[in-house]
Amino acid sequence: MASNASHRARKRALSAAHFIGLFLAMSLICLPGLWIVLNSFRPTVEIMAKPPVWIPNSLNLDHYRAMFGGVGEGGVPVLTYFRNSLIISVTSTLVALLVGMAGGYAFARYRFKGKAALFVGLMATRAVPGVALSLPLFIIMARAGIIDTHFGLILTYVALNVPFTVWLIDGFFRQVPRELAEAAEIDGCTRWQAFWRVEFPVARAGIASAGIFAFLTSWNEYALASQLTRSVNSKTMPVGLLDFTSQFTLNWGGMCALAVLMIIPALVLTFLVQKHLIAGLTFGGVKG
Amino acid sequence: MAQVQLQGIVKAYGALRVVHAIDLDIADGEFVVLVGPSGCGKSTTLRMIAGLEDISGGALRIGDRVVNDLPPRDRNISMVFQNYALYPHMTVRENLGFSLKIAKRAEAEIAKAVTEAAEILSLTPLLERKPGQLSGGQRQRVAMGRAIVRHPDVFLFDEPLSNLDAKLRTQMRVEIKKLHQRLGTTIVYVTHDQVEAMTLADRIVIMRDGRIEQIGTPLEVFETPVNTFVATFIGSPPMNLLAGRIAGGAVELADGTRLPIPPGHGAAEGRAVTFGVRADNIMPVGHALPPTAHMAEVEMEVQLSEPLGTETLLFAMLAGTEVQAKMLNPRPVPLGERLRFQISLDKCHLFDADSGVALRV
Amino acid sequence: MTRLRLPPWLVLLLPAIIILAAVVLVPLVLSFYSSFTAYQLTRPETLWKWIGTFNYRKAAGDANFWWAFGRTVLLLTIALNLEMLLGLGLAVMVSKVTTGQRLLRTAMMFPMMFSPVLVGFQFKFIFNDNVGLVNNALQSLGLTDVAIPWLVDGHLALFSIIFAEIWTSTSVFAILILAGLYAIPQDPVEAAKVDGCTPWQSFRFVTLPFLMPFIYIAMAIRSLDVARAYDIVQIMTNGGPARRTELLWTLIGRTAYVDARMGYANAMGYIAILLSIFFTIYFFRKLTAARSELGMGV
Amino acid sequence: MKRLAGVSVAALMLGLSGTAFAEGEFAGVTLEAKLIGGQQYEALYARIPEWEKMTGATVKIISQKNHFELDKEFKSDLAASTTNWCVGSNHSSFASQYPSLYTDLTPLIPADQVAEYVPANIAAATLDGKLVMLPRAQFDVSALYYQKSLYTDPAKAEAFKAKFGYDLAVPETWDQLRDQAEFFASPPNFYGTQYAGKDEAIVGRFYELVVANGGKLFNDDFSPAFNSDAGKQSLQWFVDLYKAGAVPPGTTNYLWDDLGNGFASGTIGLNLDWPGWAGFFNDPAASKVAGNVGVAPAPKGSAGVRTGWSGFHGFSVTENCANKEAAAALVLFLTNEESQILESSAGPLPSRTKVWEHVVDAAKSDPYKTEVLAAFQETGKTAFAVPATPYWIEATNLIYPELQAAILGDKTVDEALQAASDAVDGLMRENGVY
Repeated sequence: MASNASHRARKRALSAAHFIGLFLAMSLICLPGLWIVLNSFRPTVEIMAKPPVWIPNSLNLDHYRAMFGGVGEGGVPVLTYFRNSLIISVTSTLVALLVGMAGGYAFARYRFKGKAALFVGLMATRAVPGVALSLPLFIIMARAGIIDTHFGLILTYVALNVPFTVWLIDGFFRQVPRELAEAAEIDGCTRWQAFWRVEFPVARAGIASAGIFAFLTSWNEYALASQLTRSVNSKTMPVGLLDFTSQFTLNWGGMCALAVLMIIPALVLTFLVQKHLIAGLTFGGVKG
Repeated sequence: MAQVQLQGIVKAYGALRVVHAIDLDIADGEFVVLVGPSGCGKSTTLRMIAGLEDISGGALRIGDRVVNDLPPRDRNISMVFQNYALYPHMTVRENLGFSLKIAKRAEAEIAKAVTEAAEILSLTPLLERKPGQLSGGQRQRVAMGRAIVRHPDVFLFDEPLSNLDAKLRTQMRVEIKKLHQRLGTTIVYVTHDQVEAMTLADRIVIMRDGRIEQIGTPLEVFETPVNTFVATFIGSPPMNLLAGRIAGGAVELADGTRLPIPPGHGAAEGRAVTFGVRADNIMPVGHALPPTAHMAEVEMEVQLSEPLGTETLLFAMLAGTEVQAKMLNPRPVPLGERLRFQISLDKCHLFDADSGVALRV
Repeated sequence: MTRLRLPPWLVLLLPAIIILAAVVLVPLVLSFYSSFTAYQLTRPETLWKWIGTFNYRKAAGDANFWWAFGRTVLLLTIALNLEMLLGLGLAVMVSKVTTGQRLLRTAMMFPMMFSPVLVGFQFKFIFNDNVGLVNNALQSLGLTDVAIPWLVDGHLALFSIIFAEIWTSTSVFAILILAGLYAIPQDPVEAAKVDGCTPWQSFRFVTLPFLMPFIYIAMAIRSLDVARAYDIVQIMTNGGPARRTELLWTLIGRTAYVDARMGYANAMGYIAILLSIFFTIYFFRKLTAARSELGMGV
Repeated sequence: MKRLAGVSVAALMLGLSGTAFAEGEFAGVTLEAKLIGGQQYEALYARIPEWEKMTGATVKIISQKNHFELDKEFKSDLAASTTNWCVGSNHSSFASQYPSLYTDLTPLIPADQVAEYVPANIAAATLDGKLVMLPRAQFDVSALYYQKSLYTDPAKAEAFKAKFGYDLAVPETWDQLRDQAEFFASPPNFYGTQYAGKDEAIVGRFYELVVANGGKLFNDDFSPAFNSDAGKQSLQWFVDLYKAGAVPPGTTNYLWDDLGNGFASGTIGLNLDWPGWAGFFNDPAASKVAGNVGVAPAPKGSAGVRTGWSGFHGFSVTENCANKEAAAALVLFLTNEESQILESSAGPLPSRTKVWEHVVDAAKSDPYKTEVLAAFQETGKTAFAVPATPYWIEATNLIYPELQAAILGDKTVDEALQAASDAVDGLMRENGVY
């Protein structure tokens, strides 16, 4: 039987291994991203150099300056793209959450025929690849005159996110005991009040986690956005990235600068809500 | 089988100490109950014995080995958890046999041990069910069965009965007691229920705020509590405590009522004291209070009576404090009736008013 | 409440159903129809040219299509499993950390902030054989003195794509599994320790069964939107060279928009959708089974 | 998009007889335009307000995307029949794909105006007798960029002569280029040359080499003609370089951006590339070879013909445009002399004869620029456009995987060309081309 001392030594070895493993994993996760951040501050000549330049000789804001510069100086309407992205992502996330809450609540609280089939049917809509969807969707939206509008893209993203939000929120509402709403109703709430005042606050964390997933999906989506947007009216940042390409050239440094602008809000948001995110997923996961 | 020895055991989270240098010797085969209000450190102490919590200081011996840094698996203990901690994805049979399977025992041996444990705990018809399909009492028995199959040196129980209803609790209490008598294994049992502690323990360890207040047999801690905390914690209803002062060789209460100093106790003139008397030892005159060598009498106004069948509990006011008394020959007591009560002074206690320590001489 | 005499559950579900019908179902019906026509984007009149199951028969008889199909299944299998394992490892490591978890969890989700287009470009440049980051690093460290053609060699190209795919998506697994780890009741884990389990055994016999529902949820989510890998692959290799990394999506995307043969692309698309739905339903089944195994509601 | 009632067609035709417009001639007209986006192309659009002020019309840019996305959008538009916008960016390599989208400009643009463009460009912009676009100053043909220092080292020159029996000089034929590329290569740090390895890009390169070697890609009926001696010789050239390690091993995954970055990193000796990179390569902030870049006309093939796969951007007017006259006027304005001078001042090559002269003249004080212009002008003389079939892009998608297969050694040259030829033949037959 192992002695106390060897157990202590093993514990220490294990925690060292844990630290090293975590360090390596985090490096692998973060380095490619940080490489992009670094590139956005480096002159093009140093980015893809041979022999490689590991320690930057000079860091500057040229790519950013150019990006915010006027037409013809390498500028892209980045602030407009940013605004479009923000409007579209935030609105579609909120709407998807509302629709998802209604749907999730229905699945969690009511019994009806064909529930399981309807549920899987809703989920399966998410399985349709964007490639297969983009053209017919475009034709319909073109007929409806909502191509290149915020509305068209918002509608699309709501549809993209609803299955997942329904699922997650359904799982969450099942965790909220039915008695809670019943107690509230006895206390004089209408069913609607009971939902808003009691069940919704309890399920908040789950809704937050559904929200962050929906937001990130909308924020980063490219395939459909490239089809449904056309001009500064509605082009989002992922589509805007392609402004840095022309037929034969590609401005990687500029792309990186725009990418940094895309990543920062998402990162801040995630950092702020990640606690809820974990709590929400926890509830949504086990039962459901 | 083995004795368990705690020497100056400390548990600290950073600067916060939750267990303060506990010393405790548990003899081989002894049934020791750790009892105290929630947050007193009893569960933490048990978990340190189990190896589920790191020990911050002191030495822990099981048998003759220091086991401070050994993982639970090397301590040869078993534990019954408050929430049973059954493996939900395994059948009862798999739950029972799990530890033996981990120990790589032969199939036949495992089957035999499981059958045996199931017999003892009447689990045989449930062996193929999953925990989700069992009632609370059945789960409890599975948890115990899981503990006994491997014949450990020490059983650890962490509030095992707290999730059961009153009737089942009484029943399981008896089963645990029988089990101990049958197996003779050392048991460390944690509970916040003093009735469980009294009925089960060979010795009770009363804890508060990470310290041991008193160790003793159930009768010892009941009859000679070392302080007001133990006095009120052990026994139901809790001991009545009356604030007073020593004046002229007697205890003088706030309203001037004078009670003699209980025999075996003593305090200097003028000292602030607390007079303690259990409901069993204060009864209305004529209600069969067993006579003792020294008796006293007081008059009190009854506020409320609670008939319990064989006896009635009376709530009366004495010097501004509510006192609970018993009535062994029940009769209806009208509210506000003034009655004379007898007190068995030999069974009363005197504590220091500030520190709560018993003032025995 | 129900003036329309609709049951309340239907009222609640109606917004979801309407939106999904408008944005997904109707277009799907349209493209389903077009898969039976010789529809070419550049000639709208071909939409009315009914050719029956010709497109499906053509796909079924096209070796390139089946290679892409097989490769897609292979890629999905490898990527999903590796993502699951790595996500599991990552989540376990992060859950054991006591200080700075907030930061670590955010860092862990870092790749989720990257748009797939960006990831495509990023790894195309990182894996460039001549001036890419990886080869530069390997050569600087003296580990190799040849330019490894990451995006060209048959095995390496698939590896590079899988690497990029794993890089973006392991986070999803890690975050869900981490949530699972937090949700696990501590008692059974401690019981296992007392029952004599080594850390590995208690992980294997107790923690893992508890995690399975979370793992299947992650699997289901990922198999739902794994087609997003299209953006990445399209930019990194576009299925090449010599069709070595051709996947269903790149094949369909090229056929649909570059070749403008929408009808044929839709026929292949339907086969791809069926594949995706199969994976999803499979994981849903597994999820339900794992849940009932744990005796946790239906 | 209301058509202006009071303007007669005759008046319009009169107004178009010069590049100067009558004041407010299109007052009230709104033109919707889909223009290529990206830094290189957008400077020109700054001139649009000038035209608006001049004519009273309003131009609404309803789409601004990169080339490939725009292509996808046009196809989607055709599918959805949303083609009533007016002006669209176009490209000679893609134009043949949208036969029904764009109108013939011949009746809208006076012939004397058309004559001012480079004739070869106008020829390439004419499909089935329809002038579908007017070229802007974004003419592309590839010339040979090289590192000058490679040719100034006497030791190298001597070693080269000893090995190959002729003097080391900037290559004039593709065979010389192959010899030199193999000679200069020192992987993994330096490669003799590189080529685009996928999509339309490699097929274009293959195509121009086939032509330079005296062959044809398609017969006149658009049946495949590249499975010939010239075709084999051309593909063999790609294979040889790859096998010899004279090109980066990842070259079959390269597109134009990889090539540009590669040459700028200083690890590539000789690089056949587009004029758009000329400024980039000589910019010290972007390129390591700045100051060391030489530019020569594209080398010749075995038939003594220079390679010269060329293309150009331009603007077209849709068939469904409600006010074609105004649209044509805008297109003419965006490609007129002043516009082309503005655009070519940033580097791209013009497509008007006069502007060429102007550009060459303006570059006199800058030897690098002069060298660049000379090389591209020389190459441009014999440049040729892609085959004018609507199936060009689709055919390239069938051909390039086979070319890659041969280069990587999965197939022999003969097998690959046979497979590609069969596939293209099948495509043409399925579409009823012959």
